[in-house]
Amino acid sequence: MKRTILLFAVLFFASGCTSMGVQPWDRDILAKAEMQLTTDELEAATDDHIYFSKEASSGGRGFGGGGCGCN
Amino acid sequence: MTTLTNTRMYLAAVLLFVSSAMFAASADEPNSTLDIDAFRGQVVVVDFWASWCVPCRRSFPWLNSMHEKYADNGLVIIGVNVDKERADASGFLQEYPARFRISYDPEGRLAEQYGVEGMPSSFVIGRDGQLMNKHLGFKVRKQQEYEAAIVAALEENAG
Amino acid sequence: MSHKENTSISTALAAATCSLLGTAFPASADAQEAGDWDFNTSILYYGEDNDRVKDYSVKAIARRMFVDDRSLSLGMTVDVLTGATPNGAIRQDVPQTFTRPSGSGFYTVPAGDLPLDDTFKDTRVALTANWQQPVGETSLVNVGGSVSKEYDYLHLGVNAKISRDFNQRNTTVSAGFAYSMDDLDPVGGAPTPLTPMLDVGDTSNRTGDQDKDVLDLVVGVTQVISRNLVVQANYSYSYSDGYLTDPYKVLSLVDGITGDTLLRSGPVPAEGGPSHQFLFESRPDDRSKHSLYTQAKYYMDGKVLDISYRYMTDDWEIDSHTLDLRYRWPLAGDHYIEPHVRYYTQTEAEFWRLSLDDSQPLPEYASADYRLGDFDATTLGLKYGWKTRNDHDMSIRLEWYQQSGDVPGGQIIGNQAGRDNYPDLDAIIAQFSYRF
Amino acid sequence: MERRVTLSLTEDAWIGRFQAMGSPCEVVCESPRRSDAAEMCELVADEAWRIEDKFSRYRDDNVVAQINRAADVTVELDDETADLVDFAATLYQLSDKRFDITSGVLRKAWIFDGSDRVPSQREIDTLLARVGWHRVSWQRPRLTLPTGMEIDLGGIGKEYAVDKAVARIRSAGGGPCLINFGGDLASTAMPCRRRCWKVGIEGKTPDSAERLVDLKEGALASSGDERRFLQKDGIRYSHILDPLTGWPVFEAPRSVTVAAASCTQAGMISTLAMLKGAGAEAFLEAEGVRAWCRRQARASNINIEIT
Repeated sequence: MKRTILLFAVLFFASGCTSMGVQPWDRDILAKAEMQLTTDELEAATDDHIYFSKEASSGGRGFGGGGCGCN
Repeated sequence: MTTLTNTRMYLAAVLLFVSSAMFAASADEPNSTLDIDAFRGQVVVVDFWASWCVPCRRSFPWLNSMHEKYADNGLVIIGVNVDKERADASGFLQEYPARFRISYDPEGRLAEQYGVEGMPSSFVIGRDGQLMNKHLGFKVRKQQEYEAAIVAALEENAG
Repeated sequence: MSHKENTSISTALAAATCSLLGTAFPASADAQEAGDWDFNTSILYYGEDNDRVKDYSVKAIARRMFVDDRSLSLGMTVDVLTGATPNGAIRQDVPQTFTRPSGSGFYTVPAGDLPLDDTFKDTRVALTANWQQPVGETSLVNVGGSVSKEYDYLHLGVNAKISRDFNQRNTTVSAGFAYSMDDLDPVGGAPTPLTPMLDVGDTSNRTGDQDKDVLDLVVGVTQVISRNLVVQANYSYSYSDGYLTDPYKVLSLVDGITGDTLLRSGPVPAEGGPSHQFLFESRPDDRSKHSLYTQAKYYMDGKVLDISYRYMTDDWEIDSHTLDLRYRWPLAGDHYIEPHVRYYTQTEAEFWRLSLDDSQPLPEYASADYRLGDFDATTLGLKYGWKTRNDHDMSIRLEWYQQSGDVPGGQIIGNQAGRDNYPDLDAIIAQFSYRF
Repeated sequence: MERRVTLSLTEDAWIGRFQAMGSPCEVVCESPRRSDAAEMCELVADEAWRIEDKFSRYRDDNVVAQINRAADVTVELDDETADLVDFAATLYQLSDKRFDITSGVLRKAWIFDGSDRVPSQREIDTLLARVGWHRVSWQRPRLTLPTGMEIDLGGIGKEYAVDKAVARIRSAGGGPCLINFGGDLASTAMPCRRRCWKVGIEGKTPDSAERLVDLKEGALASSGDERRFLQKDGIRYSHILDPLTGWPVFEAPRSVTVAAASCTQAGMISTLAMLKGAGAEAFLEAEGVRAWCRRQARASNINIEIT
């Protein structure tokens, strides 16, 4: 069993998925509006408020990141 | 024993696949989309941009003004586009026209060669072909700083 | 030959050529996109069934970009809430009467009905402001404030967050806090916890207004996995301190054997008063919550899958799991459809009680509020979005939110067994939003 | 003439070659990917053949043939043809009536094969009766040609085709290319793998020497053709005919090459200069355009630097 796991690991890396992340010039998809972690601030705030007032848990989203990574 | 040979067989198959892919890609194409030596004796600003990069919209008018201001004393600006789809680049250029040169690097080979670390990235290459300055991103408030780097390169052993 | 008229030939020719080829030298647009406002506006209807809470809400966020990615966002929300909400008492086979929270009236609930307090009318106005500014090459700072006012509640809050990119912007680490100070001025004054609901006009168990403050600390990391996959994980700690009780919620005091709510002692006065014995709820005066939120967004040639999972636990012994799935499906011409499924489940607070057993000593804390109970909730929604002719975004969202809970076995006493004790909830959410 | 594009790779560019409008055409494409270069060359060839089919006077199934057949009958023109006719009408005014697309019939009297067969005045007068834009009724988009008259858009066609090809490449987001239709050429964008385009113009005749051009952006067009002339009693009759007299323009230069923002503009200025005959150089100088006039037989190797 261990051997097949090792095999998959090797295949996985051999297939070019070296380090996680992308090159700066490969961020075209990540820069798209619909790929932002919070696409619609207003809708997110609306949902957070509704569920906050109907359930005992709240929020959790909080931060941006990803995106076009340009500054 | 059989599982060991299986593994080796798998590995061989993978290596063959990976190497063949690389060979096919580069067989029939000139090496890169930009040839700095063609501009030896001139100062070249190589600016990597993409249609999805927001600060690039700010840098294009500035690059245009640099082209107008310094083209005559030997400045060449080349905007290297890294969009995967050519149509995205031309869409951007309709909205933000460039009066400087535009080259295309869809696979990011040139970007990798220059070691681009963020978008946009600008490299100032002196008349002798050596890298003299580079800046990451584009801040409007740093425009004088970027321009100073260009002027320095232009005046360097301008003779 | 070189008289004035000649030199105009090539200019006239240039003009004629342009009109023939339709090419004019592209004027360079000034790309400074700073200086204009973007608006995100929406109107929302939230409606629960059998005349429970209805919320009509107008929301708007205006954002102004400044040079070099600095931006100011101003938000405004107005909510008009009407309808009735369970007051915590259990159903009875006889009509029940309750004094209104203001202490200046009463309302009666028919036999067998879930007791609902229909004095629940409110208009809430909330304002937020947030300034975002890059710091150095790789960091971003957000500083914000919020204020919101209801007839019995004033909230003031500040928040700040810093996020920093690493490893060529593939990794973003963020940390932030939010601190809010809220003043509660319950109508009629906050009742002393676990004291009985008194007759109309009797305010002997009412105290002055209360306050509470909440501190939230959040740390998170966003990691780009590949060209079309980005994931995020946030840990947040929240500590609330002060008056956390709901001044309008009561519990029924029941007979230890029959489970029926005890009748009041003595006749009901002319001005009115409670028909049975109800005690105001009592919650601890602090609460610390931990939550872990993870989200992944995956792009498959045009379609976007958005999955998030949140686990929450607190020292009121409430554990909750939230799973949220959205699948955005682009259609022709910049239209898209986005189905949404959300599953939520939580365990009840350690001091949650269906009712209070008269034969047992009063617990230190007790609440029958369904929001602290043991329930599951599901949301099924569909959003349809499109672009208007002048490239603005519009969307309509319709969602159905449904809660169903159950009372822990041990708490059912006698006749309570036959009744539907947990106030289930069915609500519709309809939102139209316009971004320009 | 089989319509095919051949693509070949030099050390730093792809070059597509094909035949169109009676000239050898070439597209120098900087894009590194063969697929991109092939796509660009197909686009250019497609546009060149489209314009050739539509406006060539050698075909009997296109709009020009339809106009020339419709004696005294009004023809409604499509937008593109109407634009070209409008353009020709403007040039007719700008050139003091010397640029006239109805002057094609004079070809019937003048055959410039180097011989000394100069037509008689009587022959010319009968043809002149069928020449003159002022005889044509043109209210866009309706054109009415009196019987016996013909129009020929050949004078604009090739340069117009170059510009339309450049426009198609740009809208397809193509990279820097140099499009050269038999010496009329334009660059779609400044090159990035070389300082500027270095292109030899074969000139209008196979034996005229190569001319080296350094072009960064914009276009270049030439008119004039050393081989087509007549020689009688020591007088050289150039093939440029003055539609007002029916005779060749007196002392027209052998060729004029002009640089301008678009190929059409460059071509028309060079044609107007040719029509000025002896006054060609003065006209070009007054217009302040970059141009080269050549009057001697032997082509000198001029390095034309266009920034």
